[in-house]
Amino acid sequence: MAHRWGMAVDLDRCTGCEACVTACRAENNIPTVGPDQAAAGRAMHWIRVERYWEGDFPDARLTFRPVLCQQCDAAPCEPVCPTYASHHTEEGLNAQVYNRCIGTRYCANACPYNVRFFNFFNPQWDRPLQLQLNPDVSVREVGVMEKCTFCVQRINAAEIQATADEKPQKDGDLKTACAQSCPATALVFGDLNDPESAVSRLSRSPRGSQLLGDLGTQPKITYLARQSQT
Amino acid sequence: MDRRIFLKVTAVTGTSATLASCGNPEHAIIRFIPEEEHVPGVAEWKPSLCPLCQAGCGVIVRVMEGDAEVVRNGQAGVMRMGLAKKLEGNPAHPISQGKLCGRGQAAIQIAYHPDRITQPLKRTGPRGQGQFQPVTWDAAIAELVAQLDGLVTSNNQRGLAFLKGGGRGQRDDLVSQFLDRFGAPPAVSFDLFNYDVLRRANLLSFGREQLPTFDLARSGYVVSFGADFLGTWNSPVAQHAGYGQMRQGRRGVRGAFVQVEPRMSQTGANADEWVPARPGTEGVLALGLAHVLLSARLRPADAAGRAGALIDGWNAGLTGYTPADVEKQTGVAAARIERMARALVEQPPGVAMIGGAPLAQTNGLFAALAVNALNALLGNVGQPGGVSFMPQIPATVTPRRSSPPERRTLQAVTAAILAADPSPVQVLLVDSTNPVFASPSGWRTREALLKVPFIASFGSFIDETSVLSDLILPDHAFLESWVEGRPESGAAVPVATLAPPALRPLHQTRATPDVLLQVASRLNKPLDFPWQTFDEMLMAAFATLPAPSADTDAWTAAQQQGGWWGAADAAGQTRPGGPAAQAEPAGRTTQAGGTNQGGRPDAAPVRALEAQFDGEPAAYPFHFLPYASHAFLDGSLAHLPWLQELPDAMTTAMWSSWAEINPQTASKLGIAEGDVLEITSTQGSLRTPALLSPGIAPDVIAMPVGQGHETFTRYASGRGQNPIKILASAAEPETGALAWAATRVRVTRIGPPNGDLILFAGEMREHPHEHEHER
Amino acid sequence: MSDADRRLTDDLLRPLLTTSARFWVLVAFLGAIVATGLGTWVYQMYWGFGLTGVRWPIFWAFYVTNFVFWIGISHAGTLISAILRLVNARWRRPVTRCAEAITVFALMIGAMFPIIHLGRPWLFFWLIPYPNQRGIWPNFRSPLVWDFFAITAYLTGSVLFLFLPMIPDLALVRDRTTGWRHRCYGVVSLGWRGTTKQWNRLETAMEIMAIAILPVAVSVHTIVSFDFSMAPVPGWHSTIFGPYFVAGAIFSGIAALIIAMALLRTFLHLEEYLHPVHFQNLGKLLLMMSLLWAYFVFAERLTVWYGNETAEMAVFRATQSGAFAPLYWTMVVCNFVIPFPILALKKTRTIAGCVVASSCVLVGMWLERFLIIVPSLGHKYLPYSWGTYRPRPVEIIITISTFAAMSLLYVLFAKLVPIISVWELKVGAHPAHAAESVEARDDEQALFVARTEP
Amino acid sequence: MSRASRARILRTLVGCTLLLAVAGTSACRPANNRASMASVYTPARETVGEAVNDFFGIRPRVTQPFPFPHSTHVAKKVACTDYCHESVTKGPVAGLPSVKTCMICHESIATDRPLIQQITDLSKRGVDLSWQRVYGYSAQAHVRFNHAPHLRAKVECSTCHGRIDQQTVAERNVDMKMGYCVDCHKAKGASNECLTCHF
Repeated sequence: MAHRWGMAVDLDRCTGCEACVTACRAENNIPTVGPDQAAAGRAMHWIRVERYWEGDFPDARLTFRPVLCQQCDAAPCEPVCPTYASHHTEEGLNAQVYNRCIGTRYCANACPYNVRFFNFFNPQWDRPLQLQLNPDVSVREVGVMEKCTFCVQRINAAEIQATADEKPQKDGDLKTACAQSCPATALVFGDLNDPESAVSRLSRSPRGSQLLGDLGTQPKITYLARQSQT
Repeated sequence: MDRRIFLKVTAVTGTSATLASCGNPEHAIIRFIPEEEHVPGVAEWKPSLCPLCQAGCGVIVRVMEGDAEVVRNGQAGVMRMGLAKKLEGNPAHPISQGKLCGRGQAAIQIAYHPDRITQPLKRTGPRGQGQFQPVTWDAAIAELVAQLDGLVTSNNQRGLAFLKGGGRGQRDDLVSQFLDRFGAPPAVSFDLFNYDVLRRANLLSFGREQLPTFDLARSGYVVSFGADFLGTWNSPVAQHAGYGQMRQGRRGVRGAFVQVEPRMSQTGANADEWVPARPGTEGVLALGLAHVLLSARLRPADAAGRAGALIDGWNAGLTGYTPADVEKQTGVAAARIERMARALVEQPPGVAMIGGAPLAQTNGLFAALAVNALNALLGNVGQPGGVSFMPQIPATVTPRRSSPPERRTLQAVTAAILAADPSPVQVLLVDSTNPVFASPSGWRTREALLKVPFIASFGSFIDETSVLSDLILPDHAFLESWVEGRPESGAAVPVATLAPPALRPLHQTRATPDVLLQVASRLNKPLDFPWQTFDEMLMAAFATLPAPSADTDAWTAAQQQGGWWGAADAAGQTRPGGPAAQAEPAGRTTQAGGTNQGGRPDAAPVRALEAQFDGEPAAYPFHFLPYASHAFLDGSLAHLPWLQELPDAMTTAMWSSWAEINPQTASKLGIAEGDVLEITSTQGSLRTPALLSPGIAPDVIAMPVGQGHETFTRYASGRGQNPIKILASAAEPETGALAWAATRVRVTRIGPPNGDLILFAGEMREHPHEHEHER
Repeated sequence: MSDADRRLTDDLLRPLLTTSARFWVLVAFLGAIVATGLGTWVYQMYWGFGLTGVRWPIFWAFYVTNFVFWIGISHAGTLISAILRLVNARWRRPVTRCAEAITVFALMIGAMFPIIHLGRPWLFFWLIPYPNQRGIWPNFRSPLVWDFFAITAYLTGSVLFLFLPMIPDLALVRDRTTGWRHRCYGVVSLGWRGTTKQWNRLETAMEIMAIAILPVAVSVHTIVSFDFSMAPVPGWHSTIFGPYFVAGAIFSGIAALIIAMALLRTFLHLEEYLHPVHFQNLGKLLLMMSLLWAYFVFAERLTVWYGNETAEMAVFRATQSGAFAPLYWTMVVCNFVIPFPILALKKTRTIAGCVVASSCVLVGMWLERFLIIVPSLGHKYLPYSWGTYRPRPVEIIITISTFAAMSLLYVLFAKLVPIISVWELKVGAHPAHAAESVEARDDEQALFVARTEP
Repeated sequence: MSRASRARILRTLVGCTLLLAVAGTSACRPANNRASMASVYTPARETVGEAVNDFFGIRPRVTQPFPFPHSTHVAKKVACTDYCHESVTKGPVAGLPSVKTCMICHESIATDRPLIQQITDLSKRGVDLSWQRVYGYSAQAHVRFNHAPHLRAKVECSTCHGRIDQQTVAERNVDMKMGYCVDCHKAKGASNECLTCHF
C-alpha cells in the first residue's frame, strides 16, 4: 500500500525552542541570506515558529505555532504552476521540482500559508561553510522557488532501503529533520495510511484541527490544540 | 555589508561549483591521496559531545565523504575526507535522549567557520590591534615554555594564571593538575551566566554543590522562579523531554506550570500562568507560598529539615510572610499566592525551581535557599516528579589536593592586577572564555589584561579577549578532537560522555589538552604527567569505571556509544538518585566537586535580604534585565550565521539587538516600535531599537545579551549592542557572583527607526484589528 | 480624383514623405529610454531578481501591475473600432487606425512583462506546448498558460485587424514613393491594385475580423483577471473580477486612445480630420466607463465589507484606511471624482478636458491594478507572514521605459503608415461605395460647418 | 539634416537595441567572468559562456589527468567492482579510485612501465589523480542518481557506460538526456515521478 506521509503538531508540547528551524536549515541546505537581505524580506525558513500575543500586561499570553508546508491534498499551489514544477505525487507530497521551476512565483501567491520561498539571488556560503552542505539535497540557484519537502531525500532513501532489504518500514524509523530534532516531541511524522502509526493516532485526537482547514486545502498536518489550566 | 559588496560576492563563484558540475579539469588544484576510506554517498554516524553549554548533551555526527580544501606539509590542495554534515542528539545518551537544541545543531558551523584561526599566531602590532603573524607550532610552544620557565627561574610560579570557562571533566581536571604541579594558583573560571549561587545554595540546603535535576515528566505542578528551563537554563534538552511528557505524556494528567518573572521569557510563554513579580522579591514569594502551606497545616514545618532550618523564622511559621505582607513586597495578589500554594500540594508532585535573574540579585542566595526550603517542605527532594541530584562520577583520575582549592573570581583577579605594580599575574593563559566582552565595564577587565606582560590564548577565533593576547595557540574544533564531559544534572544516572575525533582537523590547529601536556614535558623542570596525550589520560580515567558488560571495558564501550553511564533501573524509568540514593545505581559515585567530601559547612540561618539595585529610582526609574539570548547565550555563539538568522522565538528578530519595553510605558515616553532608545545606567549608556512587548512589566527594560561584539568574526563584529557594558558590578556577597540583574536605568527616545531592528514576522497578534478595538 | 481627395491624400501622407529633425530628436530620446530599460532588464537577469523590491510574501508587484495595465490599454483599439465598425458609426473613420495601433503595441509591451517578471526568463518557452524528449507539457490548468494562449490569439487577431484596412493605404504610399521605399511598400501592400474584387474581399475580411475580435478581446482580460481570482487570496478570490477587469480595460483603453489622438492631432497637424466631435463622442464613452468602473468598485468593496470575513477585511482595511489608503483614494479621485464632472458637462468635454480626464484615468487605473495585487499579497491569512513592499530602481526604470517604448513604436508607426485611414476618409474611391460616399461627403461638410461656426 | 546622417543615427539606434537584446539572452544564468579561487561558494556559473553552454546542453570535453586503459584492465579480468568502483555495490555512488587503489596491484604488477612509475611516484608524493566526471550532470539539473536500485533492476553497466572494455579512458558514449532515463523507466515500469530523481 502506498504511503501517505503526514505530521501531527502538538501545540501543548511545542515550546517555541526552534530546534526544528535549525534542524531544517542543516538538513536541507537552506542558505542564510545575511542581514541586508533579511531586512529586505528574503530570509528563508522552510519551517517557522509563529508566535502570537494575546491580551495586554499583566494578562499577556503568547502562543507558538510551527508552520511548515502543510502538504495539502487540495493544494492551491499546484494547479497554478504553468510547468508542473509544483505538483502532487502518488504519495500525496507537494513536490517542488527545482529544475522545472521558471520562477513565476504564482505558487507562493496561491499558498495561503506563505511557506514558499524564492531564491532572489544565488545563495552563497562563505568557505568552508559549504562543507556542511548535505550531499543528498540540491543546492537551489537563483530564480527558483523552494519549500519544505517533508525531507523527501529521507523518504526516498528509506524506500530504497526498504526494497533493498525487502522488509516494510517501521513507524518511527523515518523522521523528518524537524520531527527528529524536536526535544519535546511536539512534531510527529509518519504514514497516515497506517492507522496504527503514532501520527495517525494523534491525528484522530479530539484536540486536533487543521490550519486554515476551512479553505478546503485538506492539509496533511494536524495541529493538536494547546490546553490551558483554567 | 553594503549592496555593492553583496552583489559582487553574489556573482563570484568557487571551484567546488565546477567540481560538482561538468568536469573541466582544474589543473590549478592539487589533489591529495585520501587519508581515510569512506563509502561515497553513504552516511556514517559518529558520537561526539556538544560543547556549547554545561548541559553536556551527547550528540551524533553525520559524516559523509566530500572534498575539502586542506593544507598538507605547507601545500594547499583538495582532499577527499569524511566531513561532518549534521549534528543530532545521541539516542543512547541519558541527557540528550536523541534530541538537540537549535544552538547545539548550529555548533557544526564552528568547525567550518570561515574566520577560524587556522594556525598559531604571534602578535606583531600593538595589543588589541589584531595584527598577528603565523608561526609554527614548535615556535609557538617554545615561546610559551620560555615564558613559563621564566616564571620558574624568577621563582614566581604564582605569577601564572589560567582563565577558563565553566565546565567539568578531564580537560578542566588536566588544567587544574597542570597549575597544581606548576605551583600556580588554581584556574579562575569565568562565565557570565554561571550557577555559583545555586550550587552554593544546594550545598547549604542539601549538601550537594551541584545543579539540580528535575523529573518534570512526573511533576504535577511546577513553579519556576525566573528559570528559563526550556531555553537556556541548566539542561534544556533534558528538561524539554520531561516537559513534553508532563504536558501530554500521561493519560488524563496534564502537569501545570507557573512562571514567575517580570519579563516573559520563551519558557514563560509556555506557562499556564505568568506571574510578573517585582524583581528581587522571588525569595519572599517562595516563603509566602511556604507560609500558606505551614499556616494551613498542609505540610509539617520539620519536613523541610535542614533546608528549612537555614531560613530565619522557619520553625516560627514564617510570621511576616503572610500573603498580605508578601503581596505588598512582590506585587503578587494574596489570593493568587494562596491558590498557587494550595495547588502545589493539591496537584502533586509540586516542585519549585529557581534560576536566572532571581539569583543574579544581591539577595540571590537567600532566594535560592528559600526555594530549596519550599521544595524540602513539599517533600519532593529525591522523589519522583521532584528535584534531585544526579549521581556523580569522581571527576579525577589522580588524588586531588587534600585542601579544597581557594576560589578566586575574575573580579578579584582583575582588581589585584590593577592594584599592584608590577602585575601579580605575569603570564595569563585564556581558554574558552571571553571576559573582556562578558564582564561589566566596572571590572575594567580590559585594562587589567593589558597590564599582564604575556597572554596566551587557546581560542579558535579572534574575539575581544584573544585579540589582546601575545600568542594564540588555536584549539581544534570539538568535532576534531577528543571530547569528554561529566554533566552534573539532567539525568538520573551517572554520565561520563566520551568521544574520539569525528573528523580529521581541517586546519593546522592542535587540541589544547595535548598542547598543555607538550608544554608540561618541555619545561626545564618538566611537570611529569603520566600521559603523553589527552586520550591517554582519558583512557586512564575510564579504566577506573566498571565495564558495562563482560566482553568489553568501559573505555572501548564508551568510545562506541559516546560515553559511559550507569544503567537505568529495571522499570526503564530513570529514577533520580537523591541524596539518599548515593551509592546507586552503577559503580562508584560520589558527591560533586570533591569540595565538600562528607561534611557540610554548618551555616547560620539567613535572614531575608532586600535586593539592592544600583542607581537611584528617581534618576533611573527602570529595572534593567539583560537575559541570556535564546540564540547566543552569553554572546559566545554570535559568530554562527545560522543563529544570527534564527528569528528570536519571542520577537522574531534576526541579526539584531533590541530593548523590550512595555507598550503603556512606551506610549508615555512617546516611543514607537523600532525607535532608537538611549539606555543609561550609572555605568554608561547604549543606543538600541525599541521593541514593544506586552510580556514585560511597565518598570522593566529587558535586553538580550549576545550582540555588540567589537571583534568576533565577520558575522558578529559591530552588530547590535552589548548590555553587559552598562551593568553595575554589584555582586552576591556570599559567592561573589556578579549580580547582573541589579542595575537600574533610564530610557530616552533618540530618534525614529534606523533599520537596525530586523524582524521576520509582520504582525505580533493573530487578530490585530480586534485587539485595537479592545483597547 | 477630386481636389478634396488630393488635398486629403497630401495631408495624410505628408508625415510619411517629409521628415523633420524634431522627429529624429524624439526618436533618439525615446530610443535612449527604451535602451536603458532593456539594459536594466539584462542587469536584473545577470544579478538576480532580488534587485527588485519583491519579497516574501509579496511575490508579484510592479511587473505584474504593468502587465495588467498594458493588456488593459490594449482594449482601446480593437474593441472600440470593431464596435464602431459594426454599428457603422461614421465618425469612427479617422479614429480606428490610431486605436488599433494602440492595441497592437500595448499588447506587445504587456506580453513582455510575464517574461520580465520570471525568476528564470530564459526558460519562458516552457509555457509553450511543444513535443520534447522529456514528454512534459505545460500545465493546462494554470491560468498563466491560459494567458499565453489568450494573448497570442488576441495579438494575432489585432495585427490582422490593424493590417487589413492598411493595405489600400500602403498601396497608395507605394505609388507615391520611389526607390527602396517603393519596394518595401510594394511588398507589404501585397500587390493591391484596388480592383472591385479586392475591395469586396477586404470588406468581408474586415467584417469577419470585427466580429471575431470582440469575444477574443473580452476573453483576454477575463483570463487576465483569472490570474488573480483563481487563487485563494483575500481580495483576489472574487467572481466579479472578469467583468470588472474588462470594464477597467476598456476604460483605460479609451483614455489612452484620447491622449494618442490629441497628440497626433497637434504634432501631425490633423486638425481637419480629428475633430472635436470625435473627442466629444469618445469623451461620452469614457464617461460611461467611468460610471461603470465606479459601480464595479462599489459593488466589490461593499460585498467585502458587508461579508466581514476576517482575512478579506484585513485587506479591506489596508486599502481603505491603512497603509495603502493614500494610493487608494488617489485612485478614486483620478478614476471618478475628476473625470466625471469634466466629461459630464458639455462645456468641459472639450479636447483639453478629455485629455485631462484621460490622463487622470491612466494614473488611476495603473494604481487600481497595483492596489489589487500588492495589499492582498501583503495581508494573507496568517498575520505573522504579513509584509509590505517598496519598489526598487530596476522596477521603476523598466516601468518608465515601457511608456517610452509605447511612444516610440507609435511614433515610428505614424512615420511609416498613414495614421488615419486615407481610403476610408475618401470613400467613393471605388464604385462599391458610390452611394455611401455622398452621405460621407455630407457629414464631412457638416463637420466643417460645425467647426467654422463660432 | 542629410539623408546619410539620418540613416547613421537610425543604424546606431537599431544596433544598440539589438546588442542589448542579444546580451540579454546570452546572460542566461547569473554568472561572472571573474573566475578566481573565490571566498564564497555559490551555484552561480563562473562565466556567461559557461551558462550559455549549459543552457544549450553543450558539455566541455573531459580530459582525464591520466590515460587509464579500461580495456587492458577488463581484458586482464579485473572486474569494475573489484577495487576501483567497489562502492557501487555498497552505496549510491560508484566512486572514483585514488592512486592508493592503483597501488594495491601495481605495487608489484608491471612496475617497469613508465606510466605505472608515474603512478608510483604520485603515491610516494601523496598526490592523487583528479579524475574528471564523465557522466556528471549540470548542477542545475538537480538530478540524484542512485546506482543500487538500477543494479537490483538488473540494468547492465553497459546500458549507460557503453562497451567499457573497448575504451581506454572512459568516454561518455550514452547521451544522458532526460529522455534517455524516462524511456528506460517507462520500459521497465519504474516510476517517472519527478521526485524519483529530482530533489
